[in-house]
Amino acid sequence: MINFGFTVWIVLIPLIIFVLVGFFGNRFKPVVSGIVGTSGLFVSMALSYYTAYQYFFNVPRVGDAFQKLIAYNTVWLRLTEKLHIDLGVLLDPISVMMLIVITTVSFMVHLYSIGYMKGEKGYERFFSFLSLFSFSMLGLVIATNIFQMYIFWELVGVSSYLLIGFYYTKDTAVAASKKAFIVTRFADVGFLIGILILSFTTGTFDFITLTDPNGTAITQGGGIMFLGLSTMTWSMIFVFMGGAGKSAMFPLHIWLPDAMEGPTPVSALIHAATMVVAGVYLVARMFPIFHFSAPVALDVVMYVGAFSSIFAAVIACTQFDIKRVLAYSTMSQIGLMMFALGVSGYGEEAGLGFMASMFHLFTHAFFKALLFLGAGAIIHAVHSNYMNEMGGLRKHLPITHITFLIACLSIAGIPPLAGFFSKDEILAAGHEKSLFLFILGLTISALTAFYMFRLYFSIFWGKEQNYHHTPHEAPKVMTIPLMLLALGAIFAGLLPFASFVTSDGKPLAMHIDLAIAIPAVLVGVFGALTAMVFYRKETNIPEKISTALGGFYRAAFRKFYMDELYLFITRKIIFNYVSRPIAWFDRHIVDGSMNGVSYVTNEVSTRIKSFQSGQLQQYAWVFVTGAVALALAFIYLWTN
Amino acid sequence: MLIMRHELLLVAITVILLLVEIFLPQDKKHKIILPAILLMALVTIIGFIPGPTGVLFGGMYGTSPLILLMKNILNIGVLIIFTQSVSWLKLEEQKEKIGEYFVILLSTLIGMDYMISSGDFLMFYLGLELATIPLATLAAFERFKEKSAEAGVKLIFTSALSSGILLYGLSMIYGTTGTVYFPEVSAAYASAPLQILAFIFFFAGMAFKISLVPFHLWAADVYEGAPINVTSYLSVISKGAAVFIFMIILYTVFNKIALMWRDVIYVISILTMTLGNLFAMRQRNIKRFLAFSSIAQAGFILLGIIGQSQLGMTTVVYFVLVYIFSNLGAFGVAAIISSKTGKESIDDYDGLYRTNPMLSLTMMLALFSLAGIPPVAGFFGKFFLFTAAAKQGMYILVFIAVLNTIISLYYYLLVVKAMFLNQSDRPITYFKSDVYTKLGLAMCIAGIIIIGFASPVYEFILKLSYGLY
Amino acid sequence: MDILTLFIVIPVLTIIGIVFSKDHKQVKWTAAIGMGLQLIAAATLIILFLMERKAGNMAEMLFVKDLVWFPSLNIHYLIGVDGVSVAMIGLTAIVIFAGIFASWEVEELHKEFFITLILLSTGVFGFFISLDLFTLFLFYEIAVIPMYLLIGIWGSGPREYSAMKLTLMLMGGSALILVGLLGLYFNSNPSGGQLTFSLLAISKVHIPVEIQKFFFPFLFIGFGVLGALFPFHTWSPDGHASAPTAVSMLHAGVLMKLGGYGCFRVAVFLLPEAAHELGWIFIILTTISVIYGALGAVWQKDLKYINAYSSVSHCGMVLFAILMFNKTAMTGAVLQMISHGIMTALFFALIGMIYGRTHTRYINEMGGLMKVMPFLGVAYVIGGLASLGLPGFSGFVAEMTIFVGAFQNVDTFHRVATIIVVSSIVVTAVYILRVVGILLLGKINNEHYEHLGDAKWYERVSTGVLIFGITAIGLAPLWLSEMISGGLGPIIQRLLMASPIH
Amino acid sequence: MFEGVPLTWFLIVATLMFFIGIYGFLVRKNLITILMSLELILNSVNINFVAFNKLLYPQHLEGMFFTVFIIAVAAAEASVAIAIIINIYRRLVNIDVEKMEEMKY
Repeated sequence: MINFGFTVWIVLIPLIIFVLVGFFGNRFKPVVSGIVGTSGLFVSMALSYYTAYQYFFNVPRVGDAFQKLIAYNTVWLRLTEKLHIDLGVLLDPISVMMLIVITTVSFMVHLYSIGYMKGEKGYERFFSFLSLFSFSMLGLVIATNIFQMYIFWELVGVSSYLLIGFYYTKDTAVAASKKAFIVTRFADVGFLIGILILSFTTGTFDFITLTDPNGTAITQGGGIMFLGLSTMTWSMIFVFMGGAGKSAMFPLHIWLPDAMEGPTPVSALIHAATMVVAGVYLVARMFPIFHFSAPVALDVVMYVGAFSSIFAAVIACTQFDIKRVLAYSTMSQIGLMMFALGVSGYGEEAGLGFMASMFHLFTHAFFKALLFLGAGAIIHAVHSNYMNEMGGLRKHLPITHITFLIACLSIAGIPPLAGFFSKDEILAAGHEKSLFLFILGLTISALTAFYMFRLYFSIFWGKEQNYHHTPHEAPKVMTIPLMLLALGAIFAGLLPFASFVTSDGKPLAMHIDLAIAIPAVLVGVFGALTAMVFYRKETNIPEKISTALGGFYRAAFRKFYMDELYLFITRKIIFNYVSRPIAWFDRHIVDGSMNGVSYVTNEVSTRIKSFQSGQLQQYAWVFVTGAVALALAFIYLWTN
Repeated sequence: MLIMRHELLLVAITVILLLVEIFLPQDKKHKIILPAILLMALVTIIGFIPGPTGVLFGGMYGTSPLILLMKNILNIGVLIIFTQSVSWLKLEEQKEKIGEYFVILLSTLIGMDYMISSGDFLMFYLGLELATIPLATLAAFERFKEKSAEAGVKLIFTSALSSGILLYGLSMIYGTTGTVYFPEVSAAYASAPLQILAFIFFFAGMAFKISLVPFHLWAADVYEGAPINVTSYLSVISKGAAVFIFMIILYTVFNKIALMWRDVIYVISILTMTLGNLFAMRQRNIKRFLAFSSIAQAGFILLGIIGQSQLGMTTVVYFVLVYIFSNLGAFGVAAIISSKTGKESIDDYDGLYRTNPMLSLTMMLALFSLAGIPPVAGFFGKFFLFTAAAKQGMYILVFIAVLNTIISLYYYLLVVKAMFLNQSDRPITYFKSDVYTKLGLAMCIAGIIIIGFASPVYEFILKLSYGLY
Repeated sequence: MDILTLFIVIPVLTIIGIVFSKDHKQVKWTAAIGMGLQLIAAATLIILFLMERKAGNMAEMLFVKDLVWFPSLNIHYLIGVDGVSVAMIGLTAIVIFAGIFASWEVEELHKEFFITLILLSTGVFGFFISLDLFTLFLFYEIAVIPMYLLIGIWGSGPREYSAMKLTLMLMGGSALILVGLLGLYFNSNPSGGQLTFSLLAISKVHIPVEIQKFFFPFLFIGFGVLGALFPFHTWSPDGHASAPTAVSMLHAGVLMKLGGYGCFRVAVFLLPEAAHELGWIFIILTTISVIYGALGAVWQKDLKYINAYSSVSHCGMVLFAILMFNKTAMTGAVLQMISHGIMTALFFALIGMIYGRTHTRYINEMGGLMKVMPFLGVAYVIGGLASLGLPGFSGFVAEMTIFVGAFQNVDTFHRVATIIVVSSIVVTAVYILRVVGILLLGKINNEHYEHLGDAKWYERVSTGVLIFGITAIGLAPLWLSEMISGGLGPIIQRLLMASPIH
Repeated sequence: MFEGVPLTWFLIVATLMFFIGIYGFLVRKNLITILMSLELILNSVNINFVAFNKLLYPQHLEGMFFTVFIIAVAAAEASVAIAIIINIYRRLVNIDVEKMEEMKY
């Protein structure tokens, strides 16, 4: 069995690049740091492919289930006797799969941004932050214990803050980055509380002991009830809250659309393929506990996932900024993944939902990254984000057009492409759970197809706008990643995914159940056609329908006023009615009381000033009465 | 003969100075300064030579090692005051009266020595009167200033009244116990109403001298009116001597009614500290400021007396020693400034550090020692006083005392603020002070810094104070 | 000359050196060399200490030296260090070293400035090495008084007012401590033997619970005043706002830790039963001060006030962790003291440097400084992220240890308090990012900020040392947490013995 | 002729004189008259001493010694007081005790 010690380098290389480019980047020409960053990622990617191959094919399996391997582990900080935080590398099917996804997408984005960011000020700063992000995301994925995952979780949050706020002279970018960081930070508090409760009840951070089905954690974890739910359920709900924050699930999704302020490669890498799926990965990693000790928490995951998916899909149909549309589509797809995990059981057959969710994560990473990079190329050419300012670009940007089309087909779930296979598994899992969920899945796929093709047709078809200079195809260095990702989007579906990644490690036979596949494809095609009818040529049908829907349309367009609600809470409540009174209270009451004490002493001393009147006889009078009073008092006190 | 050596030596040098003063021509009066200081230094040094102690005049006069130490401490104080009053004496108005200043001062010192080593109330009364009456003349020393005359009047009249009340108390003691000798009185003393009245009147007399609260009103005006060196003498030496004899009498004569006078002192010390501090906060004149600060310090000294133990006695003697050095340090600076520039208000001290740094550093050290801030000796003095009081379990009193140290720190820092923080367009200009003042201030600074850390000083006092209690 | 007294001798020698140096340059360099030596001494102390521990010397205190000072009152110059005090000495050495470089441009009365500053640090060093309550109290007051002169003379804004308020409140605290010490002294030997001030001797003696409950509030509030306990923290915003850079660095960075260290070493260690009985009152107060400080900081306009309130919040967390009475939380408390010490020092240094350039501390008047002074900008962001609790910096290590430690207590009162404290890190994030957003990012809103210069060499040294401190602890905290928890053995054992079985 | 007069009468007279003296001290305006009331107080104490010694403890004469010394000291005190009063008169041209309040608060 080979020693996987080298896997540590997959994580460390991006860190070294971050340090090198960060400190010495500005000494060389900008492009040098681009090349250094990209080559570093390439080495990581190669290493992770090698690890995947070794892990899936050369590692002996116990009862043909993949084993969790600790490739490297050191104690970082010892807390109590039982609890200690370690840093190490844990290899198991989902973490190896994630290694491949992250390194590939990150490499593509690096390659792409050499071209995209050419001529930008702070070029090396961008690449150093990108490698910082890759380092933290890889670290998160290979975590051996939940605390190490929390550590890299925070680092991922910070690097997304730095990258969203890259154009720091733009106020909207600064506000967006601040919002993203604070919302994820709020969710991380939940995650931390979850960890604390979990670690206290089970007495360990370590994943292997935690997630071992017949291990101590799960068997006797249930224990104490608190407000009706067992502590394990509470901890899992809080942990999921952390995941929901990072994966922009319903209550905590407001930061994702604003995160589009960052440069498009950033959105491609962080807000499409890697960071946002961290929440899904977290639930997948903790799946045995979710399933055995906290089924209620699993239902919460399912409902939140489903609702976020439908909610985002509806909003996506109304947006005009192409990056916002893609952002909401990402939110919707991740909702689906959460939904799939929510419905899944544990064991061979029951774990279908788990496998489907991972599969969808795998394929979604490719075509969503492709969509974003495509959108980047379009914006690069047209210098505007808004759909209504584009049209008929298929002549000017041929490669982007074809790759964009492939991605749209794939996400819509059209058979030969990857999207179809993974979405089909999800719908199958949903079907197993209940019919209503299956129908819900279908409506979501329909909406997905509709807004994707609405996007496609209004960009590449429709009337040509008067661009002040004719849009030109993106340079070679940007189109190559597009093409490579397009290949990924096409062939990723064909991989025998079920034989590698399943809930309990044992391979699963994967079969397409026609009864689910056909309605899914039909619904997809129906969505695409309606979009074609609406947007292929200049028509006023969309306006008519939007006025027809009236209030609902306006609400959807305004993102159901979620932003205003959050703004109201933070701006009004916290700022004006909490921290301002506290500041006032501190300045006047607490400080005032201290000054009051000194005021009183001064006042008393001026008030008794006349006691010292300068009159000799007044002194004598006080002298005598003092003596006599003292004498009488003590005679009275002491004689009886 | 040798037992009374301290008083005899003082009498000798007083007579010598009188003779010298007679033979000095009119315009050479300042020539007396050097011999006076040298003689005083000689007496102080000789005082430290250990010698026999015992009882004379059939119990009227008695000394013990502790009493000798007390006299030596007073001698050191007087020596420093002599050095500090030189620049004032050389001024025009005092030109022809320099000799009188020294003679009167030494006679009051003789009175105090007799008072401290008195064995019965008669010797105590005589010592007390000899210590106070001449002071009134000193207070009125500056003939051309109304303030000094007013101070003289206030001092002589209130001291006469207080000695009248004291005598009434003594007569009651004599009446009830039939004797005036301390050992016999303490044997015969019970807590009969008349005897309590007698004790309270005695306490009133002494409280006047130590300026405890209900009897302190004279202090501020006299301290402000009198010339600054006389004020420092009043606040340090006369108060120190009064504290010493007050403690000795309480511990030896009134030990039977110890529980009773402990409550008296408990009440009076809180009153003194608080009122002393409250008044001191507002003062602008440096002499009046130091007057109220010394009243507050008297309140702290009572904490030691309340200790009623060997520890209490030692801490009181130790604190008086530290108090002498710190107070004379502050008064020394105030004296040199007022004699050189005539300015006596704290506002005139603005920006003093920028013009003459050494003086302001001395003043700061002295004030910090008065406030009880480490590393200077005042911290150790105050800490040990609180230990003595805490030994009696009076934590509430210690807490009130400690709160008072904060208020006292406030107004001491006001002076430091004036000197260091405030800028002023016409600060006190730089002036060179003469050799004597430098010597006096150097002695004070040395005392403030060394006595704190040097534990043998404290241990020496502790060893001596076994006898009395 | 054993190593511990060296920490008193070096500053005194530096002061003497400064007194005899002539011009500004010589004064600065003597001070820098002196404090550099101090830093080296601290480093050697840590190494020696770790070697000693590794060599199996499990004595409670190492490098103990005992000189009799006042035989009759049994006061000794008793010094010794354990894991906690070694860590604190290290913190003080780093902060004072950075402080010297942060005050490189003090022109007015520079000689007196450095003398008082180093006198202050002598008091702090003395405090951390002394084991005799009397010497501990002596050094404590030496550390407090120079603040008056430092803020009063070299401060800005309402300096007299804040200097006086700060000194009086801190002396008020020391007044309470004095009463507490005397209480301990007179109960240090119930069997009637020789009364003692020595910390170790008193910790061996069982003081009756009633007496403990009388003196515990005195001691805890006394030290708490300096550790920014809730109602007594008002000196901190004003005091820091008008203090010069190096002074507020040293004060917030180290002096506030004296409070925490005092609570832990004197109040809780010597009066364990009372700590258990009355602990809950102070838990409420410290929880308030954590949330209160953070929320207060959100609204402030002045940079120094923001940092002052954040110090109140972090120091409140230290006291909170001490009151959890378990080994992890206490280790976390000490870690938090060290990490917050360095972080606040970094913040105040940067604020001083920014103020030196823009001559205003109001954040809405400034903006977009990142472009003009990238080094200071990046340093500020690093400081912000560290105080935010980002992994990789010491803030995270300390806070996580505190939270895990605090969670060990099972009853709901502790749990609710812990959750409130944990949620305070969100509010910290809000005000840190608000400041970073307004101050550094965004467009420059004042045209003559365009040509402001970036950090000079000595400013880089000062911030560099501090940033190295935070990242070093952040990345490799094991050696430090082991050293500290090693020192906590005796106190935890005493607390367990004293804890009422409820 | 003293055999008949009991001790209490002496004490009453002395106490009356004492409090008359104090009353005089507090009320009179002229410094000289205040000085006189002071003498009154001291003499009342003398009566006390002599009465106690004669009637209670005739065997040894501490009381008498005390009285002699008190008279001597009172004389010294009076002389110093008058000297200061003259000094005041030279400066303020009047010796009204209420006028002497330049130093207060």
